Amino acid sequence: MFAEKVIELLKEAERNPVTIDPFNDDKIRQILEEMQTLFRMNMNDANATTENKSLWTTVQVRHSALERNKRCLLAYLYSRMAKIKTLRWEFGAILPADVRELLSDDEYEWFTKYSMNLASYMRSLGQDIGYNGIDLTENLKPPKSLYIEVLCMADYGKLELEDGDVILLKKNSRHFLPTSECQTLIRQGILKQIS
Amino acid sequence: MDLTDDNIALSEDEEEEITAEVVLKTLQSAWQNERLAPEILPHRNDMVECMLGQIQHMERNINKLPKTDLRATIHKMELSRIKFIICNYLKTRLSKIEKYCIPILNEERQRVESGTNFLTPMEYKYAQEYLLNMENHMKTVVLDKMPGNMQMFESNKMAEHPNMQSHVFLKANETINGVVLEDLAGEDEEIDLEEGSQHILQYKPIADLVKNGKVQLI
Amino acid sequence: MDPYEVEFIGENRIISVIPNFSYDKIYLICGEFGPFRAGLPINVPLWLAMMLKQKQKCRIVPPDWMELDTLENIKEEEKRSRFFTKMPNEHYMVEAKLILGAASEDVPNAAEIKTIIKDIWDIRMSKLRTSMDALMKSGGGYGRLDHLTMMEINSAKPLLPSAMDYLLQIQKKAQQRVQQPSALNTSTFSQSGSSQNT
Amino acid sequence: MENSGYLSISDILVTNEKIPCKFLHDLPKMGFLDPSASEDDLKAGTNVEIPLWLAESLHSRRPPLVAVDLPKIYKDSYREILNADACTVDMHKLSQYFYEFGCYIAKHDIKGEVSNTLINTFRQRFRMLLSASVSTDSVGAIQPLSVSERLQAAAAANTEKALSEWLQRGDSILTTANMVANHRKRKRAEMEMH
Repeated sequence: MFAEKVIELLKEAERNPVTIDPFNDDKIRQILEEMQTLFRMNMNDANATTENKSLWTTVQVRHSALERNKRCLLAYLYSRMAKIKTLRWEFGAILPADVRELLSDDEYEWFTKYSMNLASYMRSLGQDIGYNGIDLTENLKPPKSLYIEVLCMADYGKLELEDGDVILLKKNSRHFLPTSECQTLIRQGILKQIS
Repeated sequence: MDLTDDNIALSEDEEEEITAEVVLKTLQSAWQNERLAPEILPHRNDMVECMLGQIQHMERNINKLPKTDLRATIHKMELSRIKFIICNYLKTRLSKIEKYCIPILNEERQRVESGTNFLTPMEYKYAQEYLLNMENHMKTVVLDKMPGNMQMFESNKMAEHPNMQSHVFLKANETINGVVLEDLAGEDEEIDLEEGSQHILQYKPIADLVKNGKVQLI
Repeated sequence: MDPYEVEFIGENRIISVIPNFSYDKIYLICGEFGPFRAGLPINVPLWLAMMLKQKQKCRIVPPDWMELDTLENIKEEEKRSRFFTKMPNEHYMVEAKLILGAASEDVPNAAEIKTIIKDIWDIRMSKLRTSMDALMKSGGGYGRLDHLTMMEINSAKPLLPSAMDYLLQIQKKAQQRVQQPSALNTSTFSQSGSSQNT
Repeated sequence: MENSGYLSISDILVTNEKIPCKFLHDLPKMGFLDPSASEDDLKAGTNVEIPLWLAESLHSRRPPLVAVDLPKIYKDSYREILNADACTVDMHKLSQYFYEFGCYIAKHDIKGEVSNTLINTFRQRFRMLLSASVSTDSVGAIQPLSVSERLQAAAAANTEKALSEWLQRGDSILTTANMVANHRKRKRAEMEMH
């Protein structure tokens, strides 16, 4: 049957909606090859339609299969793009190595471009009135208190606060910090809020 | 001590001055509507910038107060509430712009010409760049490797449209008579929205009422 | 929306507190409040009241409606009526949760009040589910929901609107052919086993 | 179904469902579409189940290349069961994409009976979604749902969970981002396996 490989690819993408799987280079190549084969067969048969009219319908059927493969491949890429966007919002502009390697080189390039476009938009916010931009990846939840107690989950190193104080974030150390200054570290899993 | 600029002129040609309080209320309702409407709404950059100005002004003044001063903490808390609204509002818009970038850009081109643009210039630029990156990515990874007659990036097909017929909850800010609800059987129904009444109905017939502030999405 | 976002919106409501400090007026962006006089009640936004309470700078004055007799009446009325009755305010549950959570010592009979508000909430939530089912059965295209508070409406999302959207889509897509008897050659369709149902 | 756009994976999976068709013309070199046949060409008159996307495309040709039959779950006997009490039906067994697939099928059913069945079925089964949202225990007690029903019930259950957490708890705490947390979890699991 036509376009079956590409369905396996999509089912694979649907299985893990909250994580991203390695880019399936191999299968993409196979599907593109299937398309080339269908196309070649169509070229041959299209030339022969003068002798055999009913070949024309065969050509049309293959053409539908080509269209189907195209749609499926684009849907696969698109669903990954949505996940890669989430990576940008959640991990930030720099991806951890183990996450980075799940992306193909082209996808990483897309990630970088997406990230740059986003950064330049955010930098532009409020520029007319002297702001250096606004980071939209912060202030994600309605604020409840200005300071929160956090537990450090990893050896992070020094963190300089807005008021100039420098604190050392060591694994298992506890701190009482301004909410606005530790949201990103919490999102990235380096700090954990203690309720 | 008064930390606010009490009266703000929104734009120079506008005689009328409105208070920061009104700006905040307007922004809050714009945020709420943006969150709950399926389509992108006309931007309220005037309100955003005005609030950002207020925040900046206020932050400078807070810094003059002792750190532990109760008033400083109160002001900081209010500012972080407002920052939350602004960030969430702008972020909501960005995610709609990304999702519906093709139809938004198509419609926006016409709106820019008539000066009734929904996006800010920076949002417009963002959308164009976003679509361009998407197109290039799809071309590089698969389209260019397909047989010749399959290589087109067909933006008409790719376009995802907001569902204008999705159902929303609303409260009428004033009485509106004769809202027409489309019925599939062809028997359209007319209803009146009395001031303060609440309804769930299709977005499409009330889209304009959201934009002109006659109803609030809830 | 997240319940905390609805709470955030509800926190703009004005309530009364009795501060234990004195201060001049404070000029916030959302309005001016004060002057604060120790021992004298004053109106502030709920979020500010909560903040002052947390810092032990005030006592909360329970809203008028947060009182046993009033709530008993509301509860009885809610039970009796087929419709949703009007609540004391649009964010009664947010007020109740925040005030009773952080300042139960400021509210006489706090424990009983908590129970009765929860009862009212539960009655209304079960009524809401019944009305949602009725709405879908009766047509599922439009509904009027006066007196439901924002938190209650939020609890019907996304299920109710998405089910209504879904139903509309089925109607539109599935009835496409029915409405416009087709230009297509329908005779190519086998209608084997067509039913007696109409 | 809300998203049946070009790039929608769920619509692609729906249109991959098989539908019985009868070929009306000879199709040279397409014999492989019929797994029971061994010839190169597909003969007019062959009955075979093919994916919906292909059937739609063959049917839209002028003249149509296939005649489409209703899949049995949309025929009389099943419709009667559904119209009697849709809540007793196991959608998992019947069809994962009962409504979405049905919408495509119904387009071809001139009498509109499929369409009425879809609408009635969804209306009746809405109360199952309602009860599935209230408590997770009851999800097991009701008849299995279709994919889209399951998604709606899951979304409703999330709302319910967030609400009851809100009612019981004090302040909302800030947490690790979803994808970050899941990738960490996966990494841990992978490390344990090696």
